[in-house]
Order: sequence, then structure tokens, then C-alpha cells
Amino acid sequence: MPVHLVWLTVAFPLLGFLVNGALAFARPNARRAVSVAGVGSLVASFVVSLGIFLTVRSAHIVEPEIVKLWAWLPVDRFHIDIAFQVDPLAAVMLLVVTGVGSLIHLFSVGYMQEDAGYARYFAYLNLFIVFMLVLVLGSSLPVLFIGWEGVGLCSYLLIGFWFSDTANASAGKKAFLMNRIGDFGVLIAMFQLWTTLGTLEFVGIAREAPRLLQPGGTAVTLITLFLFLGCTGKSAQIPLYTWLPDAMAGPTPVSALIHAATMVTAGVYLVARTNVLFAMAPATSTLIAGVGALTALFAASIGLRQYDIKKVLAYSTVSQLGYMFVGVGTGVFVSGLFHLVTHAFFKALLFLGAGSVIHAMHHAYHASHSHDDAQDMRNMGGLRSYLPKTWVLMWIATLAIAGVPPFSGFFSKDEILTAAFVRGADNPWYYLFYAMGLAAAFATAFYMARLMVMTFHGENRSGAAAREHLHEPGAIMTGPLIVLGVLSALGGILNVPAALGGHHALAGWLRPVFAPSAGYLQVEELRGSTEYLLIAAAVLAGVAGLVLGYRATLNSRLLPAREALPDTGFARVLANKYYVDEAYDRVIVRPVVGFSRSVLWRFFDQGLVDGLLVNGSARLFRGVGWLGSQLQTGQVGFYVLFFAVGAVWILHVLLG
Amino acid sequence: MTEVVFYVFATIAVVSAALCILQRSAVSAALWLVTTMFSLAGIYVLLGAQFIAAVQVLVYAGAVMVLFLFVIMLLNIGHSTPDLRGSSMVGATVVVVGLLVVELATLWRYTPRRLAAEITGTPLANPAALFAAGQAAQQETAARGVVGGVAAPLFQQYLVPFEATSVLLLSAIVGAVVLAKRKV
Amino acid sequence: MEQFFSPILAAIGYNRWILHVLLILPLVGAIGILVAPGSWARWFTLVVAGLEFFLALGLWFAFDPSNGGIQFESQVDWIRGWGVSYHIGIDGISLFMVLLATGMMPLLVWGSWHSIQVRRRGYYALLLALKSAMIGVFISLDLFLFYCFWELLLIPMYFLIGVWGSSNRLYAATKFVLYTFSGSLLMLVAIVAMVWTVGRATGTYSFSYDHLLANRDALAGQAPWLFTAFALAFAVKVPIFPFHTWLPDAHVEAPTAGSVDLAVILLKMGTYGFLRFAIPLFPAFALSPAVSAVFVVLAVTGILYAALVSMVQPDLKKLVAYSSVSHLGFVMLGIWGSTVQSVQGAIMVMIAHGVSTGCLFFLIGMLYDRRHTRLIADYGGIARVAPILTTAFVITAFASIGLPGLNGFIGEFLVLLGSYARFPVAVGIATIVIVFAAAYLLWAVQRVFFSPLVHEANRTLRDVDLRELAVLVPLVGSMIWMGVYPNPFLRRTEAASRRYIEMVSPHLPPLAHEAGVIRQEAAR
Amino acid sequence: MLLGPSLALSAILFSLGVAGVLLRRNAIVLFMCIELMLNAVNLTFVALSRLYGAGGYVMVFFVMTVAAAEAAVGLAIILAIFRHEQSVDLENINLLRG
Repeated sequence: MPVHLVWLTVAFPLLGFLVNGALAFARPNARRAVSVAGVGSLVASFVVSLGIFLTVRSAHIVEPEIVKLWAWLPVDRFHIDIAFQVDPLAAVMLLVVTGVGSLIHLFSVGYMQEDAGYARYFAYLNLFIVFMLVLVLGSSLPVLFIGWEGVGLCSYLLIGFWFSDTANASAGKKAFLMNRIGDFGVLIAMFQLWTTLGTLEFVGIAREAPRLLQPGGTAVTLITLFLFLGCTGKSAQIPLYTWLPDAMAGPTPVSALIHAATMVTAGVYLVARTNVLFAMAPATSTLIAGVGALTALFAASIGLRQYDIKKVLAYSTVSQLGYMFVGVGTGVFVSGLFHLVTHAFFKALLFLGAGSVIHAMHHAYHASHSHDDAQDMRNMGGLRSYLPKTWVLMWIATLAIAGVPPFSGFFSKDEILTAAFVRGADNPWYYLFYAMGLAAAFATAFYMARLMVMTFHGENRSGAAAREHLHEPGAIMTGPLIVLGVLSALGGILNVPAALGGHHALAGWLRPVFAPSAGYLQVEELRGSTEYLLIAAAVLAGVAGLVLGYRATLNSRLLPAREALPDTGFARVLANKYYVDEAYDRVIVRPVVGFSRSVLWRFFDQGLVDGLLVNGSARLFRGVGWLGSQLQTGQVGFYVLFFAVGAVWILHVLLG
Repeated sequence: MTEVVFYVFATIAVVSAALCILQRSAVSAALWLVTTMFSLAGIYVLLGAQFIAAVQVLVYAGAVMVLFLFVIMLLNIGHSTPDLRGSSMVGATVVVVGLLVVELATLWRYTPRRLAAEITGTPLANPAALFAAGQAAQQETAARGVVGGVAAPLFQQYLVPFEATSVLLLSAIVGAVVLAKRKV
Repeated sequence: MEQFFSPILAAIGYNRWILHVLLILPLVGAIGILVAPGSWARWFTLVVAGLEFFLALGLWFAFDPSNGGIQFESQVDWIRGWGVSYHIGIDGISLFMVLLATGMMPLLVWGSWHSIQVRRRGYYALLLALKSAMIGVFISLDLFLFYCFWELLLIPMYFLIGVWGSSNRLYAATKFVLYTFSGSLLMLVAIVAMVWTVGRATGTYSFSYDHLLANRDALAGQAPWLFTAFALAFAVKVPIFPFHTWLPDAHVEAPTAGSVDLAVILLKMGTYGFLRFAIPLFPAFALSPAVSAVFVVLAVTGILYAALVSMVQPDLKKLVAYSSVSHLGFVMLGIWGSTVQSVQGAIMVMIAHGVSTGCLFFLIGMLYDRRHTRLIADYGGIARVAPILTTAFVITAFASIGLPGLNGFIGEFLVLLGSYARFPVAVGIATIVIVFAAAYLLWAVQRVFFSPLVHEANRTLRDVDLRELAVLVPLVGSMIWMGVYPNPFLRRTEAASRRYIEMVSPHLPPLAHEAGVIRQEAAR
Repeated sequence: MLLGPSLALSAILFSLGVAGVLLRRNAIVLFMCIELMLNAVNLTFVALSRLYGAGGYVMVFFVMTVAAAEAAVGLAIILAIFRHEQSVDLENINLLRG
């Protein structure tokens, strides 16, 4: 497929969006048409993506191919086209987005079948794919930014999909606002880049940055710091991660697609795209790795004490994104991206699996007229006999995320940890990051085992009435799960390291993309024995976490949510997510709103400016006018007197 | 002789004007005003404006003052109570009017010669040259009579204003009728 | 398209008569309404407005984008003794203001079709008269003429607010008129002083803009106070913080059409005044570091301050009014950014703000027509009963927030990008507003449209009808068009912006990065 | 020629008219005082007409016309006010008070 047809990948979902959008208003109940338009457009897009990928592969496209669609912002020397950039990185991202996207669309057909907003849902989902593809295909930062903000918009709309509930609408708003803080960083980075480099195209940046920027200098550090601020927003890193757990208010397939597989990884993609800048800014890179490691550990620890199945997965996502940032912060961009890809597989699988559990639970509760929480794991238990396929597939994903060989997560996570350790040689901070990563790996395995046990093993706690209605959803939902299961299990093949007999296929594929940064990063060779030792450590952490988590959870006395006792001690702090949300609310949100209301608006605007100055001057003039009006007695005689006095005075002037 | 007559008329005019503003009764005031107007008509004759003098008697002393008396009688306010203003107002009036008289007193000594000197800024040997228009008008009056002397400029040079006054009078009539009507 | 239309327009001599017609037609229409029977008023206005818009559309095609100077120019002596002439014409800056003013006209009539129940004739006549004055302001190239239109505009606006406004209308109308009038009187003094000064220096006493501009060096000595007088008049109109408090009151009390006209056109007159008169006439003073600092600080303060205040407004119209103050801060920042990008960005913000804020006021008007309240607390859950209205509102809100792909982004981005080289810190602070902008609008959207439907009265709220849809579709469509393909707009404003920069550039310090790039190129 | 004495007489009559307006509260008397002032002005016109030509006479003519019109309308107003207030005392008529 010719590369210049890449716009078709965007055009199909756009068409799907338009059709579904129209249907949402005109025929909201035409579910079949909506399904065809929604899923069909994605599959078509995937086919085109596959064609593009194969073309890139067979034609050995190394230099990015720019496909210009139209001139967008031609302003004097500043000139931005709506243009797509096709290169190995874009090709990989295309496949991930459209591939995982297609599967999740398909899953949604089953999951959302009975929702009143079916057409609206697919319209949003298609629009999301449009923006996500613009994000990964954009050939310049502003075009990327269209996608960047566009996916934020779709995320906002989909989190607040069931908007009649205030909490959902608030969660959507929160996500958008947090993202906007990050977008502020991206904007500033763009301005600084334009001011120093005179270009915002990725090709131009790669060309000009080595020429005009001082490695490790202020300018490049500033630019990368601001770019990374954008990443913390979009990819839910400390300090802007709190929106992602709340984003679980949206439908579960949305969580899988947007808040696990694609959108939240945009930050990693952005760093990879502008890798040359980050390679030139070692200070920022260290910060990124540090933030990533901290986030990984911090979020994993919160995940240990969550009861909502989706919340556990959400914190898991935050934590895994932290890993990716450790990777790109360490300079191994390929490993970061590799983890992005495998994470897309297994986390999508986990979310969809959770979706199928929630679907089953929801149906059971609905049928038995219970009002219990269908997402609370304390109400589940022993579901393996009711949902066997889901059980197996979710275990595959669990093993993958825990880093157990030979599942995909093992390869990607191990690479990141190894690289961090290696980097420790010249920057000791990285040893700390490595240790934190290892601890996080242990915690990850622990909470995943806890999740699996609480959901699928042990006694069933959903109540007798509901139990009868529990059953596995249909093939349209399990089908995508199976495909993702295969990918999660085997995704590691993409980039098997040399130490394990592979040849770094993904690394080889992406080498041209990261060529500009290669010169700034010294690659240190690792002795074989150390490498095997590191692998062993990582595997050990994962397996230990799994085993301990399994045993601990199975042995604890679990009660349904209604009867459960509140947590105490540190567990309570964890269950309340370290009270970060509350702290943000008290320290930032309320003071800003309160300050705006009572000081800026009431006191300054209404009191000082409008009251004292504007109305005050009006009152002053009115007072002077009142004084003048006291002369107006209404007695003609007085007027004549004044008149006469004036006349005398004029006469005096004229005659005297 | 002319001067003597002038001063007699002037005295009558001033005295009756003073009485006009001091009389309590509106009717007496009106009658004293009529006296003032008659004496002014006499002065007009002395100044060579016989036509104006005639019109003064006809219009002012006749029509206008009769209108005043009609209204006074119509409203039945001929025997009104004292209507002078308060003492502070009287004091202010005395001061202001006194100043006015002082300012205007200088007019007493004006002659055509002095006027011409003030207008041109230098004393003139022959002030009559400056006031050629006045002499021309006197010749005109001599040629055409007192009425013709006024009529010629009125119907030639001042035709448009003249017509405008007719419109004014018409609208005054309409206005007076509308205002004086009992119910609108 | 252009190849097709241009010859037709040339054949009918379009360039020669169009501006005169655009100026006179609404005024004639206004007189026509007063003469015609009262029941005709609405249709008559619609026809006049439609005709006006149709005629103005030709400007889009007949305008020569490569020409940065004045086009469609014509000049007739008016008061020769004073050097006053009827001199009109437009360039790339005023083109879109005229198009915006004329394009909004049919929508204004459609949009308030049922809103006005009393004294319709007067209302529509004033609406048309207002339009004439607005167009006059933007096409005048003679300062006397400009001032006449500038003040003329107050009269219809005063009555629109004062007669057809809501409860506190008289206060708002009086405040509006007195506030803007006291500003512009200073401008009148400055204009006369300017003519006199230039006249003494050159021997030609003329109010002509070209003449004054060509001899602006003669004004240099008096520039500080002349510029201040101009700047005060325009600052009140913009309005720049802290001269903004008339705006929320005027917006809240005005009828829908008045609010829309205020937002779409009136506010742009201030920024247009800076671009056309205040800065080009006194560039050395206006762009000196001290004065720049004052305006940039005020602009940035206004951007943030208005956004924060907007966030806590209980009244929808006030919220949007304060957001206007914030948006116009961007225009001011762009003007003082003084690069081609920032100036074009400022013009784009002016256009985009007109379209999206105008649309927001239409939408609020529609809500008001249904529920007779503007308080956010009285709504909630509207999305369930009025999905189309909600969709339009959400799109418009995002356009106003500055989502890329919609119109608001283009201008703001260019302004910030262009100004960054000159005022990096100020731009950095101003950029934070993208968070607050999202906060105040999305919070309002959430409280009005989402959340549970608690008020019974809202349960029966109608969705938009066809007439309202006919208002919304062009507006929302143009938001997307301007966001996705702003090229036609940028192309038409580029030459004028470049000419403007050339006009003021001798008084500008060189840009740091330009110097850097030039150094780099020299080294190569 | 009597120019100076005429002007002086006119000034005195005018001042008396002003004094009358200031002193009296009776609207009709006040009106008469205004007539007196108009007459004083007429005298000035006539006196100066001997120097400046017949324009002065014409002006006197106009003044008389206006005075007549004014008297008609003014008295009609007084009539209307009297009907309303039952008085022509200006103390009672103070609609102009600020």
C-alpha cells in the first residue's frame, strides 16, 4: 500500500464518527448500523495500517516519509502543514492503536449492547481513534498537539459518558483539567523550541537541535522539562496522576482502550518522538526516570489495598507507565516503547477481562434486583467456575504483567530494569531507580495475585440470588479477549534480547528513529553473568510477589463489601490513596476557587474596581450634581438675579 | 425746545415705570405701564420715528396692554395682596440694579462723534461719513414719507424675516388658543 | 471559487460601490422599518440583513490577499474647511471585522425571532442602525468620520440595553454609555490636538489618517499624552483589565442580540483601534519598553484574573462576559508581541472570539427563552432533554477553551508563539490560563448540562427547533472550518499584518531568536 | 441729537424692568416688567437708527411682533397655571426646583 494513503487510516474512523454521530441524533436505536459503522471503520483502518506497515518494512523506509495534506498555519516564516509522518515508529504505533482499538471496539459491541447511548458511545470511540492516529502520525508538534488535546477531549466525553451521575461528569472534567496542566507544558515547550530552533517539525527538530542547542544546556533542559510536564499529565505520572483512577468512571472498554492501551502512553510516545532533545538533556532524563520509578512504586503500593477491580487496574496502569518512563528516562527508548506495546496487550486484556467480570456481575445483580457494587472484588470470589475462559486469559495477563517468563511483560520490564542498572554505573541515582523498580515489580505481582484470588478463587461472595445468573458473556466479547491473550503471551517475541538468544527485532526496526540521539548516549556493555543475575532478580521479584500475594489473600478472611470492616492503620492510608486527592483539593482547588470568589471577584472586582472606582466616581459626580441642584430653587426670581449679575459682569467687562 | 419736551417725557416715563413696578395692584401697574408707553411714543416722535410711535400706541399701549387688563380682570386678581419678595431679595435687587445703572450711566454722555471715535479707535473729523446709512435713511424718509422709510427695507431687505414673523404670529395664536382651552 | 467570482464582481463594478452600500443599507433599512407597518419589522430586517450579508460575501472574493494596503478605497470631501473627508476603505485587518459584522446580522435576527415581544419596530430599527455604525467604524480612514461612527454606535446600543434589557437594564445601559463615552472624549481631544499639531508642522490641516500617519514624526513630542488618550478610549472598549467592569453588567442586562453584538463587534473596536490608530501613529512611544511592559502586564493580568473571576460566576452570561475579558487579553498580548505571527494571531482571536462567544450568547439566549433564568444553579441535566443544544454548547465551549482543531486555538497559539520571543515570562504566565479556561467552562457545562436533572421545570425543556438550528449550524460549522483549515483567513490577513509590522518595526527592538537565527545563517 | 439722553433713558427703564422682575412675585406684573424691558430696548434701536439707517425701525417692528406673540402665549400660560394653582404667585410655581 502506497505510503501516501496513510490518511485513509484516519479517514475511516472519521467517517465512522460522522455516521455514528448522525445516527446518535437521528436513529439512536439503529444498533446494527452503528456496530457496522463503528467496528467496520476501525477494521478498515487496521487493514490500511497493516498495509502501511508492510510497505515500510518491505521498502526499508528509514527517512520519515512526510505526507502533506494541507497547509494549516502558514504564517510568515512559521509554517505548519497538516501532514503525517510515516516511519518505523509511526508504523508500530499505527498497528497498536488500530489493532487493539479494533479488538476493543468489537468487545464494546457486546459490552454496551443494552446501553441507551450506544450510537453516541461509538461516535466518541471512533473520534478517539481519529485523534489518537493524528497524535501518532503528526509530523510536527502542533499537529501532534491536535491529537494530544483531541484524545483528551474524547477521554473527557467518555469518562463522563454516563453524565447523569455527578461523580462521572466530575471525573471527566478532572481528567481534562489535569491534562491541560500538562498541555501547558507542551505549549511552552513548543514556543521555546520555535524561538530557539525556528522549527516545530520532528524532522526539523532532529536536524536543528544538534546544531543550535548546547547538550545539557539551559534551553534544552527547559524544553524537555516542559515537554515532560505534558507527559506527566497525559501519562498520569506524579504529580498529575490522580485523574486516571477517577477516569474509571467511564465504560470499561474505554478504560481498556484510552486509559490503558493508547492515550495514556502518548507521553512515552512524545518522549520517543523527540528523543534527540531528551538525549541532549541528561538532567531531565534523570528526573524522568526518577519520577517514573517513584510513580511505579507509589501507584503499585496504592494498588495493594484497592477493592474496586478497575481501580486496582488503574493504579497498575499508572505504575506500568512509570516503568515506561524509567525506560525512556534511562535512554533506552526502545525498551520504553516495547513495554508500551506489551502493556497495551496485557493491560487491555486485563481491563476487558475485568469488563467481562463486571458485565457478568452487573447482569447477575440486575437480574436479582440487588444494589450491591458490581465492581467491588469483595463481592466476587470463586468466579472461575462461572467465567472459565476469562479466568484463564486473565491469568495469562497476570503472569505477563508480573514479568514471569516467557510472557511478554517479562521481556519488556526486564529490559528497562537492566538498562537502569547499567546506567547506574555513571549516575548512581539510577541504582536507586532500579531498586524502586524492582520493589514495584514485587508489589505489582502481589496486587495482581490478590486481584485474581479475590475475583476468581475461594468462596463466591456475591450472594445466592445473584449466583444463579452468573455466566460467561458471548463470543463477541470473549473473542477479542482470546486474541489479546495470545498477544500477551507471545508479545515478547518482538524484542527478545541477545542474552536469551533473540536479536532485538524491535530495536532494529526502530533504530533509524533513535539514530539522532545515539550520539549523546553512551551504551555500556554488560558482562553476561551480570545480565543473567539481573534477569533472575526480576523474575524472582515477580514470582515471589505472585506467590506471597496468592497465599496472603487466600488465607485472609474475606467478607462481602456490605459486611466488611473498615481498614485500619497504614492499610487505611493506602486504601485512601495516601489522601493525595484530598490534599490537592484542600491545598490547591479550594484555595483557588475561594480566592477567586471572595478576594478577586467580591472584594477586588465588585468592591474595589466596580464599587469604589466606577460607581464611586459616579457617586462623586452625583454628589457634586446634588450640590449644584441646591441652587435650583425653582423661583424664577433667583434665576433672574443670577442672570442680572451675569449681565452686569459682562457689561463691566465690555465697557470697563 | 425739543430737549425740554424730551426731558418732560423722559421724566414721565421713568416715574410711571417706577410706579408700575411698585404698585401693589396689578391693574394700577398696568395703567402706569401704559403711561410709560405713551411717553415713549412721544419720545419716538421727537427722535423722528413717527411711524414707530404710531405703532407703539396701537400695538403696545393699545392691543397688548388691553390683553393684560383682560387677563387681570378674567382672573380677578386686581386687588391682590402685597407681592414683594423678601428683604434679602430686595437688598440683592437694589445692589444689582444699582450696579447696572452705574454701568449704564456712561451712556449718558454718548454723542455720534464719540461713538464714531470708539468704533474706529481714532477721533474722526467728520463722523457723519461713518453714519452714511443713517443719513441715507433720513433722505429716504424725506422722499417717501415716514411709512415708506420703514416699508422699503421691511419688504425688500427683511422680507424673509418678515414672513417668518407672520408664521410666528400664527403659531402664537394657535398656541394661545390651545393653552387657554379648558380641557384638552 | 475566486477565479469564478472575481470577473463577475469586476464586471458589476463591485469594488467601487460595495462599501458605500454596506454602510448605507442598514440605515436605509432602519428608516424603512420605522415607516413600514409594525408587523413587517422582523421580515423586513431579515431581508435587509440577508441582503447585506449577501453583498458583503463578495468582499471575500474581491479582496486581494497579496495587497497589504487599503482596498476598496474611496474619498469624497465632506467638510473641506476642517480637512474632513468621507474616506473609506478596508485592509486585511478590517476585512474580517466587516465580514463578521455583516455575517452576524441575519443570525441576530433569526436568533432573537421570538425573544422580543414589545416595541419590535424600534428594536429592529436600532439593530440595523447599530450595524451601520459598526461598519462605519471599521471602514473609516478619516479620524473625524471614525469618531462620528464610534460615538454614533453608543446610541442604538444604549437603547437596546436600556429598553429591551432585563431587570437592572438602566443601570447597565447608563454605565456602558458613560464609561465608554468618558474614554472616547479624551480621544476626541487627542484627535483635534493631533490634527492641529500636524497642521502646524505641515501647513495642511486634515483629519485624514494617511496624512497623519505620513507625518507622525511631527507628533513625537506629544506622543505620551496623545497615545494615552487614545489608549484609554480603546482600553475601555476592549476592555482591558481594570477597565472591564461595565462589560459584565452590559452583557447580563442586554437582550441576546445586544450581547452578541457586544461580544462579536463592539469589543473588537478597541483592539482594532490599537492596531489601526493608537500604535501606528505613535509607535516609538507605544512600543517603548516601559509602555509595552504596562500593556503586557495588564493583558496578562486580565487574562488570568478574568478567567479566575469567571470561574466563580453564578450567572452564565457573566461567566461568558468575563471570559471575553480573558480572550481579549490575548489580543492585547498579541498586538504588543509585534511579530507577524502574534499580530495575525491577535486578528484570529478577534474573529474566533466573535464566532464562538457570539454562539455562546446565542445558546444562553436559547436557554433563557425557555427557562427565563441565567443562573447556573437553576439548570442541571439538560443534556438528557436537549441533546442537540448540549452538543452545540459543548463544541462551542471547547472552541472557546482553545481546543486544537477548533477556531479558538489558532489565534491563541499564534499569539503566544509570536509573543514568546519578546515576552517569554509573560507568555508563560498567560499560557496557564488554558487550565483555568477549561475549568470555568467545563465546570459550567457540567453544572448546566450534566449531573442529575433535579429541577422539575427542566424536564420539559425543548431541544432546539429548526430556526435555532439554522443559527447554530453556520456558527459551529465555521468554528470547525476555522480550526481545521484557517488558511483562507490567515492568507487574507497576512499581508496587512506584515505591513503593520513594517510600519512599526523601526521602533521595535530586534528579537533575540531572530538575531540568533540570522547569526547562524551568517556563520554557515 | 439726544443720543446720549435717549440711551440713558433706555438704560434706566431697562434697569427698572429688571428690578421689577426681581421684586415682584405676581406673574402678570412680572410679565409687564418684561414688556417694559423690551420697550427700553426699542428705544435704543430707535435712537441709534438715526445713525445706522432704517434697519433699527424694522427691528423695533419685529420686537413688537414678538412681544405681541409672547404676550399672547405667555398670558395663555398664566391662565392655564391659574386654573391649576388658583394663583399667579410665582412662589407657588417652582417646578424647576432641582
